[in-house]
Amino acid sequence: MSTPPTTTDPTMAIPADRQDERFLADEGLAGWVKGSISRLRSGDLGSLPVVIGLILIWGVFFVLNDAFLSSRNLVNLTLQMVPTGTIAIGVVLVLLLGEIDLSVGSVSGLSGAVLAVGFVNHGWTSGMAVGLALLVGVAIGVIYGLLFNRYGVPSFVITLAGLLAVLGLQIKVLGKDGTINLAFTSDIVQFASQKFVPDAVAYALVLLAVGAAILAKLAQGRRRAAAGLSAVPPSVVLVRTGLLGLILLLAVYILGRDRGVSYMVLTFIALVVLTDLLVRRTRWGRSVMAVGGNVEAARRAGINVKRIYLTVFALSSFFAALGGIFAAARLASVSQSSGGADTNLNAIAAAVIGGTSLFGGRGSAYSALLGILVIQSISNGLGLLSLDTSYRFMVTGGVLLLAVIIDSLSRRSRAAHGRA
Amino acid sequence: MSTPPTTTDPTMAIPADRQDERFLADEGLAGWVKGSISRLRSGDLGSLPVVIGLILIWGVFFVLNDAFLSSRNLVNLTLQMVPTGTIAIGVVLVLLLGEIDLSVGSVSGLSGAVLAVGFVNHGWTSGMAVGLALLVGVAIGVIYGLLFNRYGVPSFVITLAGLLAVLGLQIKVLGKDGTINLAFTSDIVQFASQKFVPDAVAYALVLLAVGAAILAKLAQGRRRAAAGLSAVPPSVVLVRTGLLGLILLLAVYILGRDRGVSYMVLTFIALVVLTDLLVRRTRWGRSVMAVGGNVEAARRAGINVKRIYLTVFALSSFFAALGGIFAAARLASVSQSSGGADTNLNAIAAAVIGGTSLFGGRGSAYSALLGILVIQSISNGLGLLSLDTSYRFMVTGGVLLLAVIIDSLSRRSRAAHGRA
Amino acid sequence: ACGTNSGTSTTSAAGGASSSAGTTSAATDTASSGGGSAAGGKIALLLPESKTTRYESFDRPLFEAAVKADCADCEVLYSNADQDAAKQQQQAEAALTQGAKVLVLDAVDGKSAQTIVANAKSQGVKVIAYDRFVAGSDYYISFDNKKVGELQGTGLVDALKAAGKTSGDIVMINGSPTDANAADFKAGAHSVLDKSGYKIAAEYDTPDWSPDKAQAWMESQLSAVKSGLVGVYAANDGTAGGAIAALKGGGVSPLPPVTGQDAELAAIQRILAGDQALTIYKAIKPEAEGAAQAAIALATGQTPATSADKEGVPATLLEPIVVTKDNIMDTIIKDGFYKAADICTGDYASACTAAGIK
Amino acid sequence: MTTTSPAQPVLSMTGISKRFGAVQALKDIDFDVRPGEVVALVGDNGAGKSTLVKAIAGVYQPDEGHVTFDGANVTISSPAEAQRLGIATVFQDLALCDNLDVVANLFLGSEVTSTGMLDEVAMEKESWRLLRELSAKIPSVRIPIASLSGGQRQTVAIARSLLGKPKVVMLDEPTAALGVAQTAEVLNLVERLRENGLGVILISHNMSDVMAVADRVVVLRLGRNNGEFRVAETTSQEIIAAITGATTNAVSERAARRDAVPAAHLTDDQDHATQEHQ
Amino acid sequence: MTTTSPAQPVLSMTGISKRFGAVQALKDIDFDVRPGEVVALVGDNGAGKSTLVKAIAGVYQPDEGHVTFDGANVTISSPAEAQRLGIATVFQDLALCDNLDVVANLFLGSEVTSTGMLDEVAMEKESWRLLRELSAKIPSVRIPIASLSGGQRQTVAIARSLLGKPKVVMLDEPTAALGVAQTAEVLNLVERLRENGLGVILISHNMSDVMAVADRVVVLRLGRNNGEFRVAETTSQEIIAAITGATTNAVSERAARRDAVPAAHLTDDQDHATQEHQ
Ligand SMILES: Nc1ncnc2c1ncn2[C@@H]1O[C@H](COP(=O)(O)OP(=O)(O)OP(=O)(O)O)[C@@H](O)[C@H]1O
Ligand SMILES: Nc1ncnc2c1ncn2[C@@H]1O[C@H](COP(=O)(O)OP(=O)(O)OP(=O)(O)O)[C@@H](O)[C@H]1O
Ligand SMILES: [Mg+2]
Ligand SMILES: [Mg+2]
Repeated sequence: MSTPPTTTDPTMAIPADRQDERFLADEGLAGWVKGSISRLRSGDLGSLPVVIGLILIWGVFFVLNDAFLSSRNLVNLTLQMVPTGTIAIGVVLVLLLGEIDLSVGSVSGLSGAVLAVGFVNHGWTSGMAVGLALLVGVAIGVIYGLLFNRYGVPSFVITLAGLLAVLGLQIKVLGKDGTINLAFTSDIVQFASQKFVPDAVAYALVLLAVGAAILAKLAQGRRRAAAGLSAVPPSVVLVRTGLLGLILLLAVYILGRDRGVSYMVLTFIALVVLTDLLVRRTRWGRSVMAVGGNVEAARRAGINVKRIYLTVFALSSFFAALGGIFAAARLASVSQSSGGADTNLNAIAAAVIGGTSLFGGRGSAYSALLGILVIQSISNGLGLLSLDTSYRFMVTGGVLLLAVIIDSLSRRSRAAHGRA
Repeated sequence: MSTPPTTTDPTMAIPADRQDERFLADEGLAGWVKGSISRLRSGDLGSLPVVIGLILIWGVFFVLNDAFLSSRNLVNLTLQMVPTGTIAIGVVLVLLLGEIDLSVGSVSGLSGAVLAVGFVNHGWTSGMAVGLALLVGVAIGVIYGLLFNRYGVPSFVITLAGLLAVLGLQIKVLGKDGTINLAFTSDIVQFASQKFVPDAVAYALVLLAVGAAILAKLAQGRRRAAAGLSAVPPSVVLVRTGLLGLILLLAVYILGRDRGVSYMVLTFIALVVLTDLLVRRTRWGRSVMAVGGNVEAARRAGINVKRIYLTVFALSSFFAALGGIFAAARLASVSQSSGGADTNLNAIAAAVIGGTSLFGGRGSAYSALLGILVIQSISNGLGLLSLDTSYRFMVTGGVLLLAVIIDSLSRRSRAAHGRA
Repeated sequence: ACGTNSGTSTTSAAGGASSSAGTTSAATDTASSGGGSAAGGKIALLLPESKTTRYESFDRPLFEAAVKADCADCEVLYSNADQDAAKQQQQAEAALTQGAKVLVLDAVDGKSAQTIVANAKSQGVKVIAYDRFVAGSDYYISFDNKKVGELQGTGLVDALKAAGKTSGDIVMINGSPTDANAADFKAGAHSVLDKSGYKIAAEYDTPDWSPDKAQAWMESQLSAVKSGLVGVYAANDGTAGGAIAALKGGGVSPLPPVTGQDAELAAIQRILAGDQALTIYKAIKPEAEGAAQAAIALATGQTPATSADKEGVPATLLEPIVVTKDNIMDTIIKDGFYKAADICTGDYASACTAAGIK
Repeated sequence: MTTTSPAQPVLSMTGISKRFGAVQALKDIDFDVRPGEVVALVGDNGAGKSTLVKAIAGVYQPDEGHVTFDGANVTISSPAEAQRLGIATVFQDLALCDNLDVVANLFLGSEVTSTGMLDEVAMEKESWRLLRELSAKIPSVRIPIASLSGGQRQTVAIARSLLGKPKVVMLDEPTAALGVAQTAEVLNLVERLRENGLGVILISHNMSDVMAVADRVVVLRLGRNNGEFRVAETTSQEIIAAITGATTNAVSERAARRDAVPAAHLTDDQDHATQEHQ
Repeated sequence: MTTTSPAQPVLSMTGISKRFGAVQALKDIDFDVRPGEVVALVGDNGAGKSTLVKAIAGVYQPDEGHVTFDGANVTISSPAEAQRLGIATVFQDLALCDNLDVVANLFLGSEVTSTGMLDEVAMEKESWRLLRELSAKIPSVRIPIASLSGGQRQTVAIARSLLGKPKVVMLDEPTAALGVAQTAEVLNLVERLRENGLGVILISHNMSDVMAVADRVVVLRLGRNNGEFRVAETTSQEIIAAITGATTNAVSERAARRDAVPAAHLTDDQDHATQEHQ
């Protein structure tokens, strides 16, 4: 039957996705504003709540010590969040699959150790040393993937074993020296904390990105309209993306009053955006979401599930290794405690606080950015307050909880409105 | 319709659960042996694989250093596994719900601190100090439960915040002292490492337990037969439970050649058995499994899901607090680092290695026992080998993985046989 | 990971009395695992953690070599507790199971290690408190570590004076809040700095001695302490590294003096480069050799030589040394702790020449 | 069997609306059921039938509207609340715990205990009785629900509603996955429930089942009430027209087309098709 | 429309057995399907129909037996393998990803891309076309599958099988949750597939649907072959007897009982019931 058999054929002028009379859509700019307000009221806030939590945290710390919002401290904050934030990108990917990687801390430490030994002790070029460190990371991830696919051991256990084995390797690689300094003048260290994007370039980049986004969205809107589908009106696209652009410009301005945006920070943000595109806009990313949502359904859809697990574990370790390199470059030294302490916990917590589910299939690369911003803001803000350790721990716990409760409250009301 | 409507009514002599011709059951003792062998071959091994992994580990360590299987070392092993093992019981409960508790380590530390401050600094009786420490634990769990039920924040985040806040509390409670020693002569310390069950009593306990188990199973068999259901033949009951009894007697004999079974170890084993009964044989336990398997189905079945979450979080913190008390008693001191290091990771790992799923609804209290046995055997065995730290970490990781691969391999083949 | 496990000693002796209270139920031990049929027998070396290089790079090999040299049939059992007191207890139990005659114990927590001592004594095994004091032990060898914090404080004040700063803000980066020993360094440093005339503007207990945490905190101080930062007390070389990275990253120039401890290779290099003012050097070789000799003596029923007494325990106390650019040659290199070639790699070669190190 | 019951409604709902995000699933629904009455709730896919059932069962809270039960105004805030009132529900998505076995699922929330412990023997015995009553073909009640076939799972879900003493039973497409024999048993069951004076709400896409057991048919269309029929006074065609919103539709077209293709063997099943899918 | 195709079987299985733990789900099953033929696979709940389908689709590996596809011996080791061979399947449990939206589920594993990126516009457009073809009533294709009704989900699963160019299509109870209009469309679809020369395997408990579209009926009972009928030469009664294993059963009893209770309105639906559930 080639003709649609429904007898109640709706007017053809209405886009295909707006024909169902139960679907209540708001049209145009006014409609978008109205819709946004009604969504806000009913609690469908997207990632706004984490942002509100963040703004609250910032406000409180600013009141307690106005140095918190100084340009200088904000630049520090951007630098501080990069290493663990980078690791968290990989964790997000693993969590999207519904798996976990407990060894990201150790892998970052090992990668730092390989970098330092190669670069300092063996005198390799920074490119070679970084390359090998990343390769080691990827190799570890591949081993995890193979073990997982071959034996079906829970990733919790594989990566727990990995955590220990890799820690052993790290100690072995560092050998007698223990701590290895990277010279402050080396390009690796310079990249991490000394090289900043010139203000003009930063502004240009923001304008370029915003312009490209607007053009892409308008083009997509035209394609949708041509395909007989509803499209976001150009006015809404302009206002929404424009608003985002303004915020970014403001950020560049504030950071620019101190040192500005570091190349490492720019790299981190680029990685987040890239990973987000990879996850949302490619077949591979779609497969990752499918496997995380329902691995059996994905398998039955003909997806090569093993390949997905393998690539994601490899990527997770890759990001962990890259995070380790950033950490080493920032600290200008690598030691046996690199990647230890709470690197693991912070990276996983960042992903979860940013809104990625531990159960797979729900989340986005941006949660790495948002989550690490929350965590580092708390830690940075408390650092300004000279609290007793006991209070510092308690306040950290409390603020963390508060930030997430704000987020969950809105999720809750979203669920009650059936939009979970 | 009160008469069964099936026209092909099978002979009434066949028990109700054996009437389907597709159900291939083996009858009698010979049938049980045959069935066991065929199950073994097809890979349906229950918890046997972990046990095999354990035996392998023991064998290898014995070959490397024969002190490993000396009675003295085995008695040490039983004592070493109790504190974290106790914590792991609580972790199993939380995992059965599909949730997690990251703060068990901190809670155990805080409970130890409360105990020490109360008992040593304030001169309370041991009963009062233990009671208050446990109460603090339960209170923390109740707070988690309330937050979870009220705000729906992921338990990962709640307990992460808890981890930090409780650690702060622990440092605060210990105050300037940092480390507090418990007197060796105090009943708390005596209980943990100096008081052992007299051999005769231990043998009697085993015989009593085995006898009771056999009687209970025979009685159940009679009830089943009376209800028109198939029953395990008495011969099989006798052989199976008898075998278990023999193993226990052997264990008591071997331990008895050194100091024997400590009261603390006995308490731990009793707690595992009790928790297992609670989970498998009570309405509460059934509800826990249901919530872990499908919380929405449980809610629709009229189960008070919030009550279940609350009680489980409370119990988890209770066991953590109890584990902290055992740890304090065994070490005869409490410090700011009590409950730190890898207490958390080990407790969660024990539950997972023992076979409890991180995704809820699958597992048993015995996995706490089995898992901690694996972990402590590795740690204890490596302790005898004078390895360099780097190798020690690597070997630990490797052996852990191996133990779990053996387990997973059998699960795999079980899944391939459709028994996952 | 602290490099600061340099014996803390001032723990109260309150628990000491109870150390003899270990019951004798363990005396019925029938463990067959042959304890000391040879003249020497087994000596257990129990070290506290693995995140600092000194233990496996120096203490263990030096100790083993010294034992081998003096007692050919002695066997050294080694274990490392990863900074976990319970694990150390377990390792001590393993050592006793294997029939060790002497435990050389570098305690994770000197106070809670009294359990280990009591357990050993109940089986007639001697305990040497190595590097960290444990009440009730049979012998104690360590540096006079009461002074470490003081030396750090004094060193910092001297460096400030040398730079012509007579007043201003100091920040303190202490060790781990959950490490019982860190508190002692902190106290020692305070005893000097509090009355030095400089203002302690802020102070931070670094979780896990983590260099990155020290770096992040130092960075925030650069925003908070807007002016007048003249010096940084860092409890060990790891945290010092973090602080220096923060100062350099924040564009502070010239760097204020920063202290340290442990004489890590990386710290020596920083001192040469002028980034770090000083570190505390504890000559491990005499300490390890002294412990080895005492252990052999105790294992064979002799009395080890002593030069001091600490709370009733016969002791040998060694002196920690402040290392600055000026005395690297006379201390570290002279002792063979590092070779000049180890230190003077790549970027540091010129600094070495300038400091006269070869 | 289909005599109308003049009694007061045991359950009655007025003006029920429910919105999910941008989708208005229910709008101004009126609905009631009397004791001893079988009400069929029919409608196209996505018409809102299951949403209405879930609102009654306490799974969703309606955005607007009033509910009275046994003459009293009530708010059904949770499934437990609905069960306390005496409402038993077989959900379309079954809502079983995959990790538990058949017995555990059957008795979930109303386990039989003796001296505090679960009485597994009594429960297993009763399980076999219930399942036999529904002609279930389940080889073992001690395997996890996950390993049952679709129809077996559905039978278990239906058997659950036989426990307890409800006043209203709601069955959301209970026979969708059932075999012919099991379907017949469920229809028998519905009739027995009516005879015992319970109110029964039956959702089904199968017109012949509906016509066979229902007293009254309520039609939903795109989330709104779209007609109500007494079975005694209507035909399948009329109801289907109300469901699809038109008298000519895919069903009638198909029937017409098939009528136009005479084939030898069709004499037997052609009238099934027409009767069934009109 | 129901002319028999004399061609070689496109898929043929002999001696297939599958055991799950203590349950023998399939025993010595022989089964084949020819191009341009609709084979109905019927049987009681738990007879093993879905297990057989999953064995063909590569979800399970049979313990014993041989499979030939297009004349060649094959081992179907994974669903991807089955798809490569040209076997498309609509599973009874649907196997959709709840977290993904309708478009993503429809195109899962065969996404449309342009320059490496997903072409969402093309996919969304095609989705609406496919869904309209099946008379689906889905308000938005950009909401997660989890929020669709049972019938809407099933329609999405069926629409999936319209993508690609399979040689054999297996539909496991495809109309169980569908409304009357959607069911008619699916039956139309089956006929179109046959006309295009595909082999179709249709599982259904609805005898009138089976009689309407199938050429041949294969009956399973308790995991074994229990008869095979050409639709042109048999009746519903005969098939139901093979399914239940007896000529008198719940269905015929119910029919008989209802015949004995004359009620005014029954004249219209009584013969539905008898015809349908015999
Ligand atoms: N949780 C939810 N979130 C969003 N939309 C929902 C949700 N539940 C239902 N809907 C929407 O509400 C509408 C009605 O769904 P409902 O399940 O009530 O249909 P139904 O009449 O039971 O259909 P079927 O016959 O297919 O079972 C559908 O369009 C569905 O997409
Ligand atoms: N994974 C599994 N593990 C154990 N038993 C299984 C599994 N899958 C199916 N079975 C058993 O195999 C038998 C056949 O199941 P199957 O799903 O093939 O039935 P079916 O004919 O499709 O029934 P229905 O009409 O209810 O869908 C059932 O008794 C079922 O319990
Ligand atoms: Mg429905
Ligand atoms: Mg089926």
